[in-house]
Amino acid sequence: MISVYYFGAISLILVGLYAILVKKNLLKVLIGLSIMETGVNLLLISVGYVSGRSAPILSEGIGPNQAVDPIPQALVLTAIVIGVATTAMALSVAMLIYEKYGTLNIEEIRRLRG
Amino acid sequence: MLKRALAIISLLIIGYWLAQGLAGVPFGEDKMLVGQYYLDHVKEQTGAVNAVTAVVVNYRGFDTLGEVTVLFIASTGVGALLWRRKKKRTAKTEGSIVLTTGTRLLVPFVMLFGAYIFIHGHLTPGGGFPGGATIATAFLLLYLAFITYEIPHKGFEKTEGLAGMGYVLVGLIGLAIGGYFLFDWIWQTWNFGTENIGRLLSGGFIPIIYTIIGLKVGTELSGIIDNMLKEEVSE
Amino acid sequence: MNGQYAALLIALPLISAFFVPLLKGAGKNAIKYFLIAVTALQTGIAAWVFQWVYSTDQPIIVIAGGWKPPVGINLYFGHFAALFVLIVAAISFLMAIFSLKAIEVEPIDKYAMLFLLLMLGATGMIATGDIFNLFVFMEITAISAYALTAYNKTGEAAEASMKYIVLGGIGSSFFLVGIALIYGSLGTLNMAQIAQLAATMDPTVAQVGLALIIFGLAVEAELFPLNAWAPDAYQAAPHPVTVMFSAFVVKAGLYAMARILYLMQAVESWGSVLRLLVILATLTVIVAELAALRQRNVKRMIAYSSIAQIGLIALALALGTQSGVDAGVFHMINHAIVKAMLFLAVGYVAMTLGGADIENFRGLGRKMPLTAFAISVGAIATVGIPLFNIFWSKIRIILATLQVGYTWAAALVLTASVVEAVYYFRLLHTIWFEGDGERINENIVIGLMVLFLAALVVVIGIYPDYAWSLAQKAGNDIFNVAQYVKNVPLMGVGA
Amino acid sequence: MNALAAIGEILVLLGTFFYFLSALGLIRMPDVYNRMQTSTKSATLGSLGVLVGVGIWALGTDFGSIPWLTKTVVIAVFLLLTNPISAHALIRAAYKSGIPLWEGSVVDRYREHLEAKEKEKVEAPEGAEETPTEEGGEE
Amino acid sequence: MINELLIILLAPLIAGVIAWALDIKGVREIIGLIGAAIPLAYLAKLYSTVLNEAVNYSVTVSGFTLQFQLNSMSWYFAAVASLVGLAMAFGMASTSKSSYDWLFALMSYTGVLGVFLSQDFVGFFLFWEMMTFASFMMVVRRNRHESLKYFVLSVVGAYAMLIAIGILYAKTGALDFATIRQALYVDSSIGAISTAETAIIFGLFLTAFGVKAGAVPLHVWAPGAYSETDQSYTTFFSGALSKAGAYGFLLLYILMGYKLYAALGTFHGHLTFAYIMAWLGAITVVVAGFLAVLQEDIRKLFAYSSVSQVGYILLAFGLGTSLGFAGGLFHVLSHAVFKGLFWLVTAAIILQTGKTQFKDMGGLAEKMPFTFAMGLIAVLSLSGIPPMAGFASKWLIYEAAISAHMPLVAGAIFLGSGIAFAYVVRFLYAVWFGQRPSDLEDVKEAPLPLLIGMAILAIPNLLFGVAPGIVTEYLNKMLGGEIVGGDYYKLVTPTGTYNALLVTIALTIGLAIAGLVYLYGAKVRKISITNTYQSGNPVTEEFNLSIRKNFYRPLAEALEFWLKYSWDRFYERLAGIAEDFADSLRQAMYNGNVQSYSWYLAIVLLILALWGVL
Amino acid sequence: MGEASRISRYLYTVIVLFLIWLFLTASLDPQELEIGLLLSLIVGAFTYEIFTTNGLANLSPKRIAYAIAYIPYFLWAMIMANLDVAYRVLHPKRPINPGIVECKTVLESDVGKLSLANSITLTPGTITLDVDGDKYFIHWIDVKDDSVEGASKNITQPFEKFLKVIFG
Amino acid sequence: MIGINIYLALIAIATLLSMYRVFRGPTTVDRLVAVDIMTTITTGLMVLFALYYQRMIFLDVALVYAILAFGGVIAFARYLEGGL
Ligand code: NA
Ligand code: NA
Repeated sequence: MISVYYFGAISLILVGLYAILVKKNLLKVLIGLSIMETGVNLLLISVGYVSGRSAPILSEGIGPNQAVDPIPQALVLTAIVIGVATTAMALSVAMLIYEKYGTLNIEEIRRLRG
Repeated sequence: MLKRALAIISLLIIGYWLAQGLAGVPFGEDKMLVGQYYLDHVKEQTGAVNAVTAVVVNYRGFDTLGEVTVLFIASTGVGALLWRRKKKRTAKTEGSIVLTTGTRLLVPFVMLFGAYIFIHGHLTPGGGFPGGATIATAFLLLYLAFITYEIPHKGFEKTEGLAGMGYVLVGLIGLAIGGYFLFDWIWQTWNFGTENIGRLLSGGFIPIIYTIIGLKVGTELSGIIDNMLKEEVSE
Repeated sequence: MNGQYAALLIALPLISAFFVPLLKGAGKNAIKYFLIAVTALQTGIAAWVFQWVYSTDQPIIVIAGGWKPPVGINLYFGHFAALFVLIVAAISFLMAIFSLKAIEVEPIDKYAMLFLLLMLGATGMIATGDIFNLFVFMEITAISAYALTAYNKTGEAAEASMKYIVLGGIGSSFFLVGIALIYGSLGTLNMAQIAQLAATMDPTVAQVGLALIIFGLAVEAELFPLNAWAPDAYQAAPHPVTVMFSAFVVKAGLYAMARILYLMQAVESWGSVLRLLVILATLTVIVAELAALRQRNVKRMIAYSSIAQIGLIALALALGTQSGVDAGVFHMINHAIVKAMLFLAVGYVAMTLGGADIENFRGLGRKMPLTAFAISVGAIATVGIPLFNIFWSKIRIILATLQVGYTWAAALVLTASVVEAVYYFRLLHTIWFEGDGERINENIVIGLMVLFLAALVVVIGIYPDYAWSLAQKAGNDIFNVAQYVKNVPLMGVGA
Repeated sequence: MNALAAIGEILVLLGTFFYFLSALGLIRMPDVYNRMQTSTKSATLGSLGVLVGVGIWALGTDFGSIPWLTKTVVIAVFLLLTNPISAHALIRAAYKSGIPLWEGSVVDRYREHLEAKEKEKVEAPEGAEETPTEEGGEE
Repeated sequence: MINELLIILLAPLIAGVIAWALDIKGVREIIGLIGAAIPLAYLAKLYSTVLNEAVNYSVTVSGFTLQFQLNSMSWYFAAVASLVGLAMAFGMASTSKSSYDWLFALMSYTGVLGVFLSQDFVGFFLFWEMMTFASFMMVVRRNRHESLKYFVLSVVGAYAMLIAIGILYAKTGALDFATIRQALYVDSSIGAISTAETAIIFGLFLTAFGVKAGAVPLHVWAPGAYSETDQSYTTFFSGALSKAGAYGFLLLYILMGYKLYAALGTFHGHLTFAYIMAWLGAITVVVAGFLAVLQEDIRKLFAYSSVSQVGYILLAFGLGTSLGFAGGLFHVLSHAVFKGLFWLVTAAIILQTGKTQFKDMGGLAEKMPFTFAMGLIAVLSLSGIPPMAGFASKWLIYEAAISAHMPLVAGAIFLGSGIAFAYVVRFLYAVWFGQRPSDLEDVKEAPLPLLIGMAILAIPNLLFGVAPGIVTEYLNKMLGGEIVGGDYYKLVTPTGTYNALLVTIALTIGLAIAGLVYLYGAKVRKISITNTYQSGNPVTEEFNLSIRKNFYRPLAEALEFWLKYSWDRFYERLAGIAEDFADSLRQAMYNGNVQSYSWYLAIVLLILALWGVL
Repeated sequence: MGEASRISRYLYTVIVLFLIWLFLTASLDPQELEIGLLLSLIVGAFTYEIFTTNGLANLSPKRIAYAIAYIPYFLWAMIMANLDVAYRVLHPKRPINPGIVECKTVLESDVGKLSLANSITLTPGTITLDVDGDKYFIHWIDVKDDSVEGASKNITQPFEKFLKVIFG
Repeated sequence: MIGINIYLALIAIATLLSMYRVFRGPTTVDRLVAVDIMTTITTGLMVLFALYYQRMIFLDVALVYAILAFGGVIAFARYLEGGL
């Protein structure tokens, strides 16, 4: 049995990928990408979780053996920022595309091919 | 339809595969190796109470420098792509007095809170990125409420650059003083704040770096917002 | 200076990129010359590191923050990294000069920043000794590449960038899942320690993790069919950027793939991963060559050709033998030089004659003889004619492939190379024996650059020994994992 | 001590109940305007209950301290200020993006006001405000 | 001291580069000539040495040890090549005005020498590629279509060879001939390399060498390539470069003879692999011969003729007997000198008249007497008329075929000779005799360098024709046995004897009589250009046959059922299909839709998943 | 009402921010206080211009007293609002009679208008849809009187007596 | 922590109901309203978690979340009325 967190994370990844694979609207595809990233982040966090332990901030009576793994959390912070950056790039590219092509339908955005 | 069905089937198989892999990494078990080392040593080695922060800024400072860079790239990239010879905001409706006044009241608080977050990064969850994002939210609110509002671009761009340089410089000072790039000279060489663990003035260069990051992220995200909200106008 | 100063290779591009906003008022040219100065300095530092590593035969381990690995992140300037960081810097330097002429689209300051950060990203990817840090540098590379791809702000540029983003995004997400699996299983992110502990991993986790990481990197490394973004991006990106893509961005991805692959050789399913990669690499070569065959846009054609060569490198790296890796690294060096020259020359033609369509190349031999000469040298070298550098690496790759018993792969790859010969032949014929035209004054600086690269091609072709010895050392750096693990001063956490 | 905890817990219970109510309103009401009517208020009050409840409750525990209360109060005040602003912005967005009132609605003074304004601006058409269309919302 | 082999190898290339870089008229020709002469000079100097001990040179390049050796066999091939190379250089001094030509002609010269001298596969392949590339560059300048054909087939051949080399390397761990030979010899009794693998290696080498030698059906590049370049260069191209293919076949025997025998066994008492070679040769002789007959272009004719003649060499080697080797090796020499001579003559004709079609020529014997004389020698030698070198070698091959009990193959030789006669006769008449078209009245004799080049090749035709024993004696030493008996003038084989001196004397007397008849006999009758023959058909515009036009059209019609199947068209259709496939693939794969591309990623993930799950 | 002096506005902003800081940290650690004051001074310098027009005048005891008195009054109204909501949501027949009405306000300051709008939104059955000058357009879930005067009496006036004093 | 399960259940139901509205629509504003409610509820949930895990520091997270959510909702709302 896999944990509900893993399940949720994988589901998010798959939902995101599903959006990328079937949605025609570029923005929806990009949203799919973000959902996927979210799922991955959730997965990372879940991997570092230790049952019965608290956030790795060693105050309020939490000692080194009562905290969960700090590394995945640090990684996720980085991953989130990277995700934000990617999304920002993607959105501005989408704006550029809309300006030039007048559409966000990915089936019509294919001047480069072959 | 067929495509959707195929997608679902494929994704289910992929999902099953991932789950199978994850089954080997049981949820909730203590699998720490390096992580435990951090927990055991974080306080005396970095002066931070928040182990995540210590990991982010100290142990894995390289990642964070990269992370800062990534955001910088995004801001630069958005700026490059949406660059037009002349740009203006073209919003049609001004926010109502409710929104504008609410924004006036909220902005100082939000900014202060952003500063609170990055200055307390070594003690509480948070740090430069959420702090910066909070500060950027203040500017976002200004943009949303006032259709003529614009950030002071030149100042912001320079702040961005200076903050970035500041981070690298802090790292280079570490290289000069301690012999390693991104070496925490404040904590490890100067021993500044060693008696203060758990209080604000501790954590070595973490607050400095988080302040830098906070300013940088705040200005960057604001810049991105500015770029995205404006449109080209013909000269 | 002590070896820790190799960290400047990361610090310099960063601080310079951050400095550019302060330079904004100084004007376009100031920024371009600043770019040249920084890349020159970077080349100098890289040369120093290269000299250090190759003269002492010891890697430089940069320990960030003074935290010994695996507690901290280390950079590993071994023979491979020292060599390729130098290549990255040198090509960037040349492209900074090229940008002087090639980049007119505003905003130049942003271009300069992205340019520097692209260089930084590739440098970091090659140098890092930490698998998550690799992800970060990969994203630095990728995101600056997204931005640079769209830099020209045409519809095509935006389209290409969008494709790159979507595919790159999927790739990096799954790469991260792979990292999560490996971290979850081993509790460490340090590459050397991962190599040390790989054998203890749960086989299923190892298999899935390795497969996902390879999958993610294969998108950046342009393996078929994960490379569909590449031709578009190559075609649409500003010319100097295309050169950088082909010369080192993709190489960084390939290297990362090879590095992780060999680090994890203790993993049970390693052999099947290799086999899978051999298949993908072979397909990459075949499809790319076929796709290039009737290409009307020369830049795109060379992009496909570049992908095919990448496939060849990937094939070599996936053989799992020392000779394969050596040959692959050798081909990386050669391909970097040749493709830099080709894209540079083709870019220059496209700039001068208003496009990279094959029509513009008619009579090029008369119009721009120097550039035409460079393209010819590049084409001939790519095809693998003796006295040109690629001959040596190509033959090594084929021999290594056959040595392992992948006769079918070698045969298919060579069959595809016949196709390559055909389209390059057509290009050369178009350039030299078709059409007519007046002589155009060629830019002297660009001329010197292509001549320099052409000279390198021929020098290595005639005297390959030095380059080969470099490649061998660099290849050994990747292949000899035990040595790698020994070199990294692991402080013994957990292990 | 325990009295504080008890008061806090009751407040939390009330708060979560209002959360539930708020969401129920989201389901039950016929159109977006009426959904907002029910959900915004309940969610805000619910938050008030939960936040202040937690703050008071914490004071009644062994780990709790004054900062718990002050912080929760800051958050509560923040929500108290921002939630109605959000609601206002949303309902305005609903109206301006052309979502019609529920068919059972009895009066629309705002439309009259906008139309009057429109008439004033006939001589300066480029500054005209967008008028909502008669058609329903998107989808 | 610089090794002599290095000088032999690199002199042409360096001279070519210098000539190309200087590009001064006059200077480049002199440098080119010097560069072409140096190998011959050094080979001559080393002649006595190599029969006793081999001269070695080795160099490590890029981690590969390249070994070169001048032994009796490589000396022989190298000597033939450099003889032709020198003639080519003289010819080019007249016909070529371009430093480009000099560079690549001399580069291919180096390539050929390198192929012959290499004692390891890396060097062999390297020089093989260089030779191919340089010759390709000679063709591409003049004709895109033909050069492409040549190029593609060459690349196919080269890559086939590369794979074969690679397999050998994988199996034996070595790249040098000596080790490989030893390893394969040992393996012929162990059988670690399976029959299938051996057959694959053999097939790949056969393809590689077959392309270069122009064996049917890999010959399709040759007519075009030989025609579409500087004709002086074709001297070398056809005279020396094609021999690299023949050399390769010999190499096959040397390196893997035992292994091939052990793996593939015998067929009707012959070595199976040799049998294949022999038949390949025989078919080439006949098919290319027929095609040569049907050509209307002088260059095409000799191109097909070259292909046909190299077929003899293959055939001879395929006999698998030492007499066969001797005959084949002799034919290497004689074909080089007579076909080289032919091409120089052709070069002279084209240079002076600007014509290439038989229909535009005629009566040139008076205008270009020396060239005509040279052409006559070539004709005699090629059609195997004593006392020319061509006769000696063909006679040996014929004898070898008979004694090897391969009468069908011998029949092919016989048939081939008849065909050859048919086309050289046409050359003789259509070009030299008959009525001269009016625009050829001002034609002058070929320039001096070209004439020197012809002389260089004509002399060996006569010399080795009259004294074939010079060659056979060397060959005996080389092959290590008294294979062909006799003395300088007399060749003795188990089944026959040929006394060249006697024949020469008889022939001289006969010629003297004929000369007398010619001088004192009937007046020469001028043949009208309209003197056509109809083979029973009515004269029409289309059906208007003369020696200069469609002379062998009836033959073509007779062979029509066969001519409609053309390897050329077959390959072209294949290429067309491949290109169309490439197009469809490109359009389908890279269809521009990012969603499709995302699907590719998903599919790879799916494959990974299935591979992991199953 | 004219603008207060810059210094007054700045000081007012800093004071408010520092108070918030105290609430956020709830700590009397001098390190926190020092940094908090510093940050308040900095943030205040950047934001006082948009934050306030009245400056320190806002801190008059009368205003503060009214503000404090307003809190229970408003809370009570809000709780009533929610009971009303509960009734409507839970009632099976969903008893609603919605519409948009117009009200007029006597308030002049922006903050006052905001407070009124928010108060309206959070209390029974009403949401402020737009404010234009002194006109409030309000979505009312149970329209009892659709005239301007009637609506104002029902909706805005109950709050105005407090808000008029607090914000002017 | 007597009734923690009750609170969580109530919050869970509320979240699910809001989710329904997010997916169901029908208008974009409907979805957005539902999202707004969800963010408010989530803020409360975070505060509850802080109590549950006895970590005051989580309260800061809740406030950051509330601020970002507010910004996001306003941005969407303004977008929908054409105010960007
Ligand atoms: Na809210
Ligand atoms: Na209300």
